[in-house]
Amino acid sequence: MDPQDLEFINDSLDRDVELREKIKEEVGELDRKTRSMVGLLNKIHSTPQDKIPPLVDSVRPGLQDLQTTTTAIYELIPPDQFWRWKEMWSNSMRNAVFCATLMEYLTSGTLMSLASASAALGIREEWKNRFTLPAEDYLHGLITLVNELSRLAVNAVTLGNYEEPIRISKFVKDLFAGFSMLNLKNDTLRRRFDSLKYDIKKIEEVVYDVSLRKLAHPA
Amino acid sequence: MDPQDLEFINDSLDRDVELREKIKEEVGELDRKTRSMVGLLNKIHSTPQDKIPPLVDSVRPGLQDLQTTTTAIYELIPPDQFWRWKEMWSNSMRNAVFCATLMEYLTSGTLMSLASASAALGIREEWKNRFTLPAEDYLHGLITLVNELSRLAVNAVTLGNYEEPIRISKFVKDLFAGFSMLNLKNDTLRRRFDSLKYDIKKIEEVVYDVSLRKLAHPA
Amino acid sequence: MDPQDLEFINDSLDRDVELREKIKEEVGELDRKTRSMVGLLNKIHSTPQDKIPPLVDSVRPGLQDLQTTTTAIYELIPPDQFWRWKEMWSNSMRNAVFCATLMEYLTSGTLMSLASASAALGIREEWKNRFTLPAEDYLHGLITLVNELSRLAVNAVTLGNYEEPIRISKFVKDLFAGFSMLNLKNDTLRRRFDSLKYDIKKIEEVVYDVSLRKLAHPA
Amino acid sequence: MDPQDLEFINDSLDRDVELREKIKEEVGELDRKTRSMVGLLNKIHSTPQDKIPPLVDSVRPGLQDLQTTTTAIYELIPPDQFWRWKEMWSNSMRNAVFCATLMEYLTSGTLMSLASASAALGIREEWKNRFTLPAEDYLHGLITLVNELSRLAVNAVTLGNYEEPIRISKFVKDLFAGFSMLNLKNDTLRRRFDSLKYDIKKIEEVVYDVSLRKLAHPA
Amino acid sequence: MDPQDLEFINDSLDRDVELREKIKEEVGELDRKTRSMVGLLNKIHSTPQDKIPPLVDSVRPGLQDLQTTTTAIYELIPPDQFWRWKEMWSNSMRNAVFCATLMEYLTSGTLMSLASASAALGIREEWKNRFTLPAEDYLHGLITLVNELSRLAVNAVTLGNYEEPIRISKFVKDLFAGFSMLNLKNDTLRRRFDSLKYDIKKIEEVVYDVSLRKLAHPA
Amino acid sequence: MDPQDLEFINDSLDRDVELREKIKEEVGELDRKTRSMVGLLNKIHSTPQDKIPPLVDSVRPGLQDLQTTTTAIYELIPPDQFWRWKEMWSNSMRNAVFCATLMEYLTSGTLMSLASASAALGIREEWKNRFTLPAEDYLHGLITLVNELSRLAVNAVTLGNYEEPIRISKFVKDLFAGFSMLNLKNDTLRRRFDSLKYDIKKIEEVVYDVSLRKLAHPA
Amino acid sequence: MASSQTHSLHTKEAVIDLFDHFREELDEQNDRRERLIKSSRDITNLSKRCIFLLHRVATEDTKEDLETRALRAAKQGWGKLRDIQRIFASMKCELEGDLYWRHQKSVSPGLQEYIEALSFAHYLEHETLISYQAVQQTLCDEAGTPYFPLTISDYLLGLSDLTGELMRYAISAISRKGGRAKASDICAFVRHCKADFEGMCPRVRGLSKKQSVTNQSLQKIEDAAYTIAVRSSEYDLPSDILDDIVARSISG
Amino acid sequence: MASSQTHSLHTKEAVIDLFDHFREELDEQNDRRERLIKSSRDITNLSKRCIFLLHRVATEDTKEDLETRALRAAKQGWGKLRDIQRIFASMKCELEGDLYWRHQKSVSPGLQEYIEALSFAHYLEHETLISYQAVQQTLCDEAGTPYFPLTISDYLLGLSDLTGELMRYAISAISRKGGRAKASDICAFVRHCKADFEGMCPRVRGLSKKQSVTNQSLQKIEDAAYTIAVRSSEYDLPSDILDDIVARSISG
Ligand SMILES: [Mn+2]
Ligand SMILES: [Mn+2]
Repeated sequence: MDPQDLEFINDSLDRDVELREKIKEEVGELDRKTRSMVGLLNKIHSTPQDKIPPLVDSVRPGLQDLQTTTTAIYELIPPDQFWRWKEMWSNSMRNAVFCATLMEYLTSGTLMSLASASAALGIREEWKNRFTLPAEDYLHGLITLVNELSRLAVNAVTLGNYEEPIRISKFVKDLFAGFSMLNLKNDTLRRRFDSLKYDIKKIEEVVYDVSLRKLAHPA
Repeated sequence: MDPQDLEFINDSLDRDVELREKIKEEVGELDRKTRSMVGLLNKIHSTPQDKIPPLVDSVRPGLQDLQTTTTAIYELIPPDQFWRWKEMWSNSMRNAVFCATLMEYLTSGTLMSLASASAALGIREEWKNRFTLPAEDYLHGLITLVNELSRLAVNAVTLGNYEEPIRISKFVKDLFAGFSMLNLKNDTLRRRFDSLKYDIKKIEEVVYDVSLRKLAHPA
Repeated sequence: MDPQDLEFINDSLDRDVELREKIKEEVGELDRKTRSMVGLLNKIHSTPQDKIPPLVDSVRPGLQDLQTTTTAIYELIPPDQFWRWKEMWSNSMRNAVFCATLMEYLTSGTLMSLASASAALGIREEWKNRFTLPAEDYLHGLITLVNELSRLAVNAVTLGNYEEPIRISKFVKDLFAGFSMLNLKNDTLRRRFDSLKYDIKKIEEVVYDVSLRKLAHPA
Repeated sequence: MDPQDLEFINDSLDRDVELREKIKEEVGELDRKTRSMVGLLNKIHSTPQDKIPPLVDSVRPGLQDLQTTTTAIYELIPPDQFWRWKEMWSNSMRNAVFCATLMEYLTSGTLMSLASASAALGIREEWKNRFTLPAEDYLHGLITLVNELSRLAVNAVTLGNYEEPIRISKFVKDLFAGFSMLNLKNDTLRRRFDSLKYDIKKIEEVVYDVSLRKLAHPA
Repeated sequence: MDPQDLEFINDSLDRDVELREKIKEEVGELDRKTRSMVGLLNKIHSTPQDKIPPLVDSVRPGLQDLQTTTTAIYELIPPDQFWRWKEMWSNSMRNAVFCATLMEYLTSGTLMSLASASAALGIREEWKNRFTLPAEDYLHGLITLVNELSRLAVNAVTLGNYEEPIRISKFVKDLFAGFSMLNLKNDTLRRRFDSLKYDIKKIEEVVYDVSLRKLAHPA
Repeated sequence: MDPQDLEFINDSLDRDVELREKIKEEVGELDRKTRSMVGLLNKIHSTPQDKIPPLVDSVRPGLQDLQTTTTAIYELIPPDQFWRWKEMWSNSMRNAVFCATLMEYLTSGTLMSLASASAALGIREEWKNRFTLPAEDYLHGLITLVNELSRLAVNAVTLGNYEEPIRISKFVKDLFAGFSMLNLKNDTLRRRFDSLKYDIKKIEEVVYDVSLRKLAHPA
Repeated sequence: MASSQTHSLHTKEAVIDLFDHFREELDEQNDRRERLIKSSRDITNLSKRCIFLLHRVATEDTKEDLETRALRAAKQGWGKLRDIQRIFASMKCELEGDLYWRHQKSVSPGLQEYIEALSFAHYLEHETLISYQAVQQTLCDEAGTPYFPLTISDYLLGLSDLTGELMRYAISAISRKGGRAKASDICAFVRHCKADFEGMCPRVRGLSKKQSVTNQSLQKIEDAAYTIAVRSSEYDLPSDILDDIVARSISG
Repeated sequence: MASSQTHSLHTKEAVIDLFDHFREELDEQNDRRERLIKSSRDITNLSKRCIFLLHRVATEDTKEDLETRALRAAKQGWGKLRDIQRIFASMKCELEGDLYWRHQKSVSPGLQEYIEALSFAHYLEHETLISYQAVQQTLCDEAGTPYFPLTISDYLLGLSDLTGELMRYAISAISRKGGRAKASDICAFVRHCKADFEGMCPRVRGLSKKQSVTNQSLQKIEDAAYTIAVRSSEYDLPSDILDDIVARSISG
């Protein structure tokens, strides 16, 4: 083999290995941070309605803190290689989207848009090609959100909050209607989306239980 | 879901689906072309030495013709999305590298460098970020080359050409020594590289048979 | 291989590939159309009883429109080759059957027969061997119908319609008796039939809740 | 081969074979004993609350009897070879941990610590290096415990005990919160831990059913 | 979960993760070193007999250098945990044994014993329980040696050295007879040992070729 | 289950387990004995022709000694259950057949029939249904014999015995004609029969070498 | 031939003779195996249909109570099962002596499916687990000679599949009158089966995989029993009276 | 019935009627499928035996040359193949019209094995690849009407297996007189097959897996041809004469 060629190839293989190691480390960090936020947010299932705002507030610093790590990853990725490495952090980013959108729902009862979610995770417009939030990952995060809300509907009732399931039902139905208009491929995303109907059914059953017993009155 | 957001997401999903379809078509074309070259080159195993040059010449137009397809793919790929789509054509490109390097070996007895291979396949320096030949695919092509040369060593002897195995042995050993210096990960490439030792053993046995019977004399 | 034979075979294979492409396109169309009907019909869960007829009426044109696509597929399929290609559209047709039979139930409260369903989807008697509705797909559609009705039983009560669950209960029990007549293999249909028992159980629970609360006043 | 070396190697291979046979026998014994305890404890699902203490008491001798077998294994293991052989009994020990911790829960409603579980299985502090209970196996046992408790929540209600699910819910949530703080690798343990959320969801739904109907009141 | 217990478990899990990382690094080092020795020794197949001694001498420093890494690993391993971690470096150690025993064969024509091999790799008697060379790994190394010698028999003849195959034949037959007396389990080692007969057959065929043509005379 | 039934079943299962253990022990014995014979017979490859008879004689006691073990197994097997357990010793019996037929070939140059082989292994006609030698195992033994003879043809020449390959060639060709009579399933026997063709080819090559060099002087 | 079998073979013809004999034997065994596989497939199919028949009749929507329907189902099932027994009878001569164990793997799949159907019919009639002896008796000729020895393993693996069918039966029956009591009987019955089989797992290959299916079935029955318990807990009336109220409110 | 089929169903009886009809249809299809699978198994077995017969006769150790033996093998093979064709004939009525495509998966395995045997016999007789039309013709009644349409896929997958049998034939024949020329013919033939099939791989499911087996077979033949070339390279005599010398030295 031509020595120059060999050196060039060897350098490029070495650089990739090293880069992978570095990204791995940052992704580990990202993972730790999102896991910890998920852990805190898990408390919504046993928190009375009036204690929810302080709970969300306690998670906010964690969300802001993500920016350090997303920035670190952005700085590692060579221009134009976003798609080469993104599989490494997709999962963590989906969990981060879940956290951000759940916090938004708990605060304002509304759906956080893709652009706002990107911003909330500290991703800047001008980073694209090196670090961005693809629509696919945003949608995965939303599906996790619905999974969690169906659980919340159940637990809210246990805590005596009979209005929450009705609010959740409305929110989730709107979201589902939006999703239904997307042209999804036959992949994980479609399969997860198809499974949403079980969450919706569960929420409907809670609303049924509550309204049958006249505990709350769906509009 | 916010209608604007929905439209944006839907557009981006649709564009991806469409792009995938178009790339798929061109990759089909690429596949057909490389398969046909491989088919023609397969004749080396039953072609006497003096008919090899015209055989290689007959394949050359096919090689040049690849450029139309690589250009077509290049034009389809959005800037910076090379790594997103490259899996779709990796296999075909590896076969193309195999053809180009085999033709070079048959013509000059030398190893075609990564840069020359890129050029031979019609890939331009300035395309990078949209279409390039990564070292990994070049190396895969070379391993296929060694697989084929071990078979050629055997068939050359059957055709009465006792010098070829010795030439092949030297070429392959140099190549193997080069490969050995690379820092390969524990992936397909390493596994394929490790399997090269069977090819080398086979070639050595052919050289042994030939030299034991004084049919040819390794330098 | 004799060159003439080779050409013959290559031509046949090309024709099959081309046919598959064309069918795929039409099936994509069929899929889009049924998905959109399913989306509209999904509104029954939040629609008060008296608004159901106009809702069903709004879906009817979509159902009639299916005929264009089923005709297009019929025209593509060579005589006697229905079973060769049907896997490609089974799923869409099952959804279409679901829509048609749900609309019938909502309108007349009765079960649409296989023959009526075929007719509703624009399939003609004289097409058989090229395009028909096999019992298996009709049965799959019916199971989807029961899945949906068990959800409707719940939501109807939420909307204050206490008669619907009782009507659904009778309808579904008859259907279950029919399904019990079949000897099924260990396939999807069997698994879905098993799941149907849970839908019936759910409907029974709603009927139980409603009757014990004396909310329903049977004639 | 040097005869002395040969003899040394042969002896060491033979000793390993023999040792493996002996351990296997004791592990068979351990397996039989834990299976029989699991079998008895399985009756909790059909035993009314007031009959639980005698049931647990009837299992206690079995638990104490384990000590004979753990001692036998301890005596077989050469100093420092604990990690060489432990795979052979991991499974049985995890089941034993499950039994011990379930019995503790049924008796005192509390979580048995790693140290207490070791003691309950007859393992002595001074055995370490030859026989100990690694944290990993203790955690596996706890996950099995949660799986079982989610089933118990359901069956307790069937038996008319509406308070049990609430007790279980609290116990499991504490346990889950503890687990969440551990830094688990991506292995079987993490996968089993991740699946706990289904058990928790199930328990929450039971608590929901019970509290919706005012059958019991979560604190 | 009891906080103290939790802390204890967490510490132990963390320590394991950290230790694994450190060992991994040293094993990477070990791997690089043995690979490089294997690469150098690979030249025996094209080296004339009289140039073998200097070739072996050039590898010797590499062998001595292993000691730094084996010592580093030894120092990492907690007392009594040898068997817990040894899978991580078994492969590298087998390759190292192969190098050492091949060098011994090339130098003295004799088989290096297990004790000498341990010593050659820098392993000290007093390390046992933390780092040792188990018989199994030594035997794996010997099998790799035979694989290599069958290749050497072929290549020696190509290089005009007709006596080498006869020497190899004798050496390998003695080794095989020794192996035959071991009581191997039905595992990888037995499978690899069973495959030795192909190497022996190959060597016998080379000896046959050479003696048929009166190029050398087996004793 | 009725307690009496339960006891009956548990007893039968225990008896089977116990029987299996006992058979396993005897099969271990059988295995040791045949391995040792195979080890001794392995020396034919380096034994001059005139020393073959004493070598064979030295193995004969081992062969006779097999009878103790075959009798022991026979006595363990319940009537008609031969096929239930035979997998446990098939391998050993095939090796035993190989030894017996090789000894017969070395002594008389002829093929030992199935009946004679059975007798030689101490199997009695009246044992059938409890212990017999099925055709399949006899055939496997013969294929191992051919594998060994092709090796012997090579080594005999090395030892200066130029007649042996010709004798082997005739013997093996007859055997091949016999095997060709069989209709085999796609099983191990088929695969091994395919491999037998390569042994024959190898033997033919030796015969070719020997006759063309006029080393053999046929009567 | 005789001589070629008991001595060493000196001529090519003798070798050919010997192998000719092997060919006949191998071909015969292979043909027999094929016949047995075909019969086993037939038995599997008929057994599956028998199981559907049992479900069909036992859950029919008639005015009778569950017991009456179960007995009628069992009675009809026995007819089908006798057809299957006739196939086993026809296989007798292919499975005599040591032939049974030689071909056991070809017979097992059908046999286990038959045991599943048989034990389901037996349960519907007697509400007990059919005994090993009773199963073997259905596989005997008039003189009581078994067509072939029933293995404990086939018996247990066949029974293990029964729990899945019982789960289906319980779920279908549960919303009928008397179905709750039935579901709770089945729940206890399956719980016992699971407990009985547990200790046999290490000694019967394939049983522990089936146990996990049994476990799933059991949980499905438990969940169903739970739903009913929760549902009726809100009312202070006995379940019979509740059932009547519901029946009246629907039947209108 | 007719009315229940074309209108909505207002009564339980009408629903039951409809499903009764479905049951008949499903049972009928299932029974047919079982019959076809059994026939397919029979065909597979007979085809395998036919292939063994072809090998046996073609490599018999007689004084004749390879061609004579190959022709005799083919002739005997045709007899066996006609037996198989009779089974196909008997399946005709089960595969009429759209039934063929409905049950294609049950028929394919036997059909491909038959094509393997048929093409082997054809090769022995003609040394060419049997054409698609010729295969279809063997599956027609006397009037030339096909029993069912032969798919290109079954044709190619059957042929692809032929290369393995040719490899076995070449290896067995190679040490006979004239065997080297035969091996070299087969080598060229298989090389052509491989090249012809290559371009079809992306369009025929399962073909590329079989191509890799073909590739292995081809390398085995190449290796055998190589050994012979190397072996005779040491002598300056034409191979016929070398063969004679060897024959004389052995035959003694
Ligand atoms: Mn079943
Ligand atoms: Mn074949």
